[in-house]
Amino acid sequence: MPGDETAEQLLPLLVIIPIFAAAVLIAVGQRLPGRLVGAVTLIVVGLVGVGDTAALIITWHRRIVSWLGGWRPGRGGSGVGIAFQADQLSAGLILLAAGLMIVALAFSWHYFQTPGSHFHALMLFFLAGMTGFALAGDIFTMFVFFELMGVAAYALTGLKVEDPSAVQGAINFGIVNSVAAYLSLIGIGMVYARTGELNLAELSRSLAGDHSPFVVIAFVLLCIGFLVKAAVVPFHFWLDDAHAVAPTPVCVLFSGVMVELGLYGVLRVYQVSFADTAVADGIGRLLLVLGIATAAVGAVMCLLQRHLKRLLAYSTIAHMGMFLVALSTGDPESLAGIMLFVLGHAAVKGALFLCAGILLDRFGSIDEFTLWGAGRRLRGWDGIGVRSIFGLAALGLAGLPPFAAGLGKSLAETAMSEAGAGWGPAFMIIVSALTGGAVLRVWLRVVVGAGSEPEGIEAEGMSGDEEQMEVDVGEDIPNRMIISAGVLVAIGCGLGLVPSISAGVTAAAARFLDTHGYVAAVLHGRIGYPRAAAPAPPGWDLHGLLLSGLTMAAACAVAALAVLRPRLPGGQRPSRVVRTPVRLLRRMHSGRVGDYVVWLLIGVGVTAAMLAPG
Amino acid sequence: MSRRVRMILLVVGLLGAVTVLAVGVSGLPAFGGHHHPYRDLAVAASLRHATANVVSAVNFDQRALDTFGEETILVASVAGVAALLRPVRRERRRRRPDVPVMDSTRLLTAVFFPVTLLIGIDVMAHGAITPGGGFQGGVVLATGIHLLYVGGRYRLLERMRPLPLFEITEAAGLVIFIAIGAAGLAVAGHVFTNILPQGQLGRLISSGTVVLLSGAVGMAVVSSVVILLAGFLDQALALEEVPDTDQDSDGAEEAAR
Amino acid sequence: MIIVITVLLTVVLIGAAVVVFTRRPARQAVTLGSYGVLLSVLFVAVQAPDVALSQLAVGTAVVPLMVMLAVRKISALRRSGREDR
Amino acid sequence: MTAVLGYYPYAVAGAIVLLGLVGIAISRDLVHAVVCLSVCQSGTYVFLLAVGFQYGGVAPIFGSTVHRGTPVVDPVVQALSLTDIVVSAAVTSMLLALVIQIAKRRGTVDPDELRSLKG
Repeated sequence: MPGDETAEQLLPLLVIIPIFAAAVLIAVGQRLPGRLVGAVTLIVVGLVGVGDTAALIITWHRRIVSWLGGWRPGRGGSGVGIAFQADQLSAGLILLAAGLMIVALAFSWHYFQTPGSHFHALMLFFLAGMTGFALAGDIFTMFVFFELMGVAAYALTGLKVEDPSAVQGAINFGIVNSVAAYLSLIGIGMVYARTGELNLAELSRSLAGDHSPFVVIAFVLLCIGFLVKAAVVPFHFWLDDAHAVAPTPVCVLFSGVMVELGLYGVLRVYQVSFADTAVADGIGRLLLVLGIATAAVGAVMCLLQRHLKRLLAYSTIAHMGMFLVALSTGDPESLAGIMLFVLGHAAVKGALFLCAGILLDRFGSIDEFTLWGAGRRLRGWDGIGVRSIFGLAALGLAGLPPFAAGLGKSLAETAMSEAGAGWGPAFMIIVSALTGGAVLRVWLRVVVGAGSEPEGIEAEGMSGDEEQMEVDVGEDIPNRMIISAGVLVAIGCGLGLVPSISAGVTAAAARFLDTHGYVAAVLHGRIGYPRAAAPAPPGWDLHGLLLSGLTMAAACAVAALAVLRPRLPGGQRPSRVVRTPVRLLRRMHSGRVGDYVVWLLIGVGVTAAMLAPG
Repeated sequence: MSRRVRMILLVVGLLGAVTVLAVGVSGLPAFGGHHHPYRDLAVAASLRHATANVVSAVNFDQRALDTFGEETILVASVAGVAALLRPVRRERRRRRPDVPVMDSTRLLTAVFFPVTLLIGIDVMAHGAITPGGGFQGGVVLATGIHLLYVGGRYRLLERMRPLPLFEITEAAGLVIFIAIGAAGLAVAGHVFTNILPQGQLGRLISSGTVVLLSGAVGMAVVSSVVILLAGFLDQALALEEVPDTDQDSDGAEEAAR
Repeated sequence: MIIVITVLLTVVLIGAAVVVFTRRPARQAVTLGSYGVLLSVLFVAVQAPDVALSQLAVGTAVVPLMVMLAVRKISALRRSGREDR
Repeated sequence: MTAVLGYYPYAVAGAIVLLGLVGIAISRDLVHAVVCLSVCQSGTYVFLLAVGFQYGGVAPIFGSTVHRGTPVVDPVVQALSLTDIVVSAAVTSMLLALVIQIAKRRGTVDPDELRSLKG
C-alpha cells in the first residue's frame, strides 16, 4: 500500500498522462508508422488503466482527495484551488472507460488508413476528458472536462470523411451538447453569484437547508448538460443520430461509458451539494417521470429500427430510463444494483456494437433486411464466433442469469420492491424484454436467417445500406475483431460471477450516498470511510432467477412474434391505434437540429416544473 | 415537424425558459454588489505570490487545471479540424492566379506586420503584470502572421508559416505546460504548484511559474490558431472539388498532402 | 457609471439580435465581427480588460474569418455541385 | 429604478442566450446555426462578468495606481470567461469544419434538405 501521500499526489496524473501522450502523437504522429502509433496509444491507455485499478484498490479503504497546486483550503474552510476526489464509484467509472478504450483500440487496430495520428490523439483526449470529469470536485472543472469530452467526441463522430450517409449526425450532436453545456454554465454562474464558491463540498456547506425556489432553478440549469449527455427524454434526440454515423469503436465508448457519465454527473452534484435543499423532495419524482418517459421512448423506437447501430442506441436510451427509475427510490441497494447493471450493460452493449461493426465491414451494410441470413454465409470459426457472441450478448442484454447486467437488474428489482415500488420489477421486466426482444429479433433475422426472406417490406426509417465500410476486410474477418468482441462478452459474464465485485458495489453505493463523509474528506482531510458492517455480498436468489427467466421468455416471445408476424393471420398491418402514435414518434425524431433545440428548451421548463416545491 | 408546429413549440419552450431564468435571476444578489468572497481569497492569494494581474494569478496559479483543460480543448479541436478537413480523394490542390494587391496595402502590411508581432510578444511576456497573458498574446501573434496574406500572396503566407513546424510548437507548448506542472509535483508534491521564487510585485520577473505557464500557453495558442486558420484557408483557397468526369488517379496522390 | 453600462448592455442586446436575424451567412460574418467589438467595449466598461482583449482578438478577428472562409468554401462546393448535376 | 437596474444586466445576458437558441431553432443554414450558437455562448460571458461586477471597483490589476486597499472587480469570473472564450473558439471551429464536411458530402447545408436521418 503506497504511503498515504503518494496517492493524493499521483491522482491528477491519470488526466495528464493521456494528454501528454496525445500531444506527442500530434507532434510526431505524421512520421511514425501507423502500427507504432496504435501500439503507443494502447500502452498509454493500459498505463492509465493500471493507475485506475490502483486508485480503485486504494478507494476500497479510503477516499483520495487531491488539491491541485497545493491550494488546500485554510482554517476558514473555503479555498481558491481545485479539488480532485476519487471514491469507489468514480474510480470504477474511469477504469471502465479505460478498459472499454483498450478493447475499442484493439478492435480498430488498422481502421483508418489515412496518414497521421488524429484518431488515436482524439481517443486519448476523449479518455482524458472522461477521467477528468469523473474525478473533478469543482463544478467549473466538470464543465471544462465536459467540453473536452464533447470536442473530442464531435471530431470522432464525424471522422469517416468519405462516408456519404448521415454525416450531419455529428453536427446535431455538437450543437445540442454545446447548447446544454452553456445552459450549465449559466447555472454555474448563478450558484457562484449566490454562494461565491465553486467547490462541490463547499457548496454543500453553504447551500445546506436552503429551501428557496432559486436552489431548484440552479440545480436544473446546472444539470441540463449532464441530462443531455445522459440522453434522457426530451434531450435524447442527438444520441441515435451520433451513433448512426460514428465509427464502431467510438460507439462502444459512447454507449458504454459516456452516457453513464452524464448520469454520474447528475447524481454527484445532487448527492454532495443539493441533497439538503429544496431539491431533495422533488428529485425522486423527477427521476421517476423522466425515467419512465425515457424507457418508453427508447423501447418503442428500438423495436422500430432496422439500422443496427441506431437500434442499439435506442436500447441504450431505454436502459438509461431503467437506471433513472431504479435510482428514483434513492436507497443504497438500488444504486448498487444499477452500478452492476451499468458495468454489465457496458460490456454486453460494447460486444453487440463490435458485432455490428464486423457485419458492416464484412457485408458493407448494417441494415437488418439487407443482412438477412448473413450469419449463415460466414464460414468456419468466423461464423461460429460471430453467431455465438452476438447471441450471448443479446441474451446477456436481456438479463441472462450469469451476466452482470442480469444480476444488476435483479438487485435493482428486489431493492425497488423492498422500497415499496411494487410495480418496479414488472416495469424493468417489460422494458428489458422489449429491448432484448428487438436485439434477439435482429439475431434471428441476421445471424440465423429465420423468418421469410424480407422482400418489398419497405419499412420506414433510416436504412443502413448507405453506411460505408470502415475497413474492407474481404472474405476473412481479422481475428482481433472477433476476439475483442468475445473478451467483452466474457467480461460481462465474469463481472456477474465474481462475488467480491457485488460486495464492492454494495459498499461503494453506501459510501457514495454518504455526503458528510465526502465533505469531511475534501475540506478537512478526514478521508477514512465510516465503520460500516461488511454487507453479505448479494448474489442470485431464487426470486431473482425466476424474474430473469420470465424476462428471457418475454424477450424470446417478442423476437419470435416480430420475426413471424408476416405469416400470422392479419399480422400484416398493425392496428390503427398502434400506427398513429408510432408515426408521430417517428416524425419527432426528425434529424433536424432546430427541432432538437426546441425540445431542449421545453425540457428545461418541464424539468423545473417537476422539481418545483409544493 | 412542420414549420408551424415548430414555431408553436418554440414559443412554449421560450416561455418555460424565460420563467426559469426569471426565478433564477430573482434569487441572485443585485448587480454591482460588494459581496464577493471568492474575490477576496483570490486577491489575497495572488498578492501572496506577488502577481500583479490577479486574473493571470487565478488562471495560471490558483486554478491552473482549468487553463490546462482549456488548452487541451484548443489542441484537441485543432486535431479534430485537421482530421475532418484532411484532403479527400475527390479533391485536388490547384495553383490560383494571385489577386493583384494595391501597393498601399502592401506598404501598410509591411509596416504593421513587425508592429503586431512586437505587440503580441509584449502582451504575452507581461501577462503577470499588465492585462493580457499567454492566450491574448498568442491570438494577436497568430492574426498578425496572417497580415502577410492580406498584404502579399497566399503562397508567401504558406512559405512563411511552415505547418509541420507549427504542429511541433503546438504540442511543445502543451508539453512544456505539463513539464512545469510535473516540476511542481516533483518539488512540492502537488501538480501545478508555484515553486519558483515569486520576486517582487510589479517586476518583470515576478509571480514564479505564472510567467512560464503563460509563455507555454502563448506558444500553444499561436500555433493552434495558425493551424486552424491554415486549415480553413486551405479549404477555401487551395483545394478544389475535382469534377467527377476526369477522375484521374494522379489528382488523388497530389491531394494527399 | 450605471448609465454607461446600461446603454452598452442595450446596444449589445441589439447587436446580438442583428447577428441572429441576418439570414445570409456571408453578411453574418461581418455583423458577428462588429458584435464582437461591441462586446469588447462592454467588457472594458465592466472593468475586465483581459476578457476584452481576448474577445477582440477571437470574437472580432479569428471566428468571423473562419466563418467567411467556410461560407466561401460552401458556396464554391454548391457551384461545382450544380455544374455536376 | 435601481431595482430594475439591479437585475437588468442578468436579463440582457439571459435574453442573448435565448436569442441564440431562437436563431438555431429557426435557421435554414447550418453556418447560420453555428454563428447563433456562438452568440448564445456570448450571453454566458455577459452573465459571468455581470455576476462579478462591483460599483466603484477597478480592474483587478495591482500596480502603481491600484493598491491593496482599492476595491477591485471579481477576477475569478474573468478567468472563467477567458476559458469560456477559448472553448467558444475551439467548438465553433470544430462545428464549421463539420459543416464544410456536410457540404462536401451532401452538397447542401439546409437542415430541411438533409432529411435522411428521419425515423
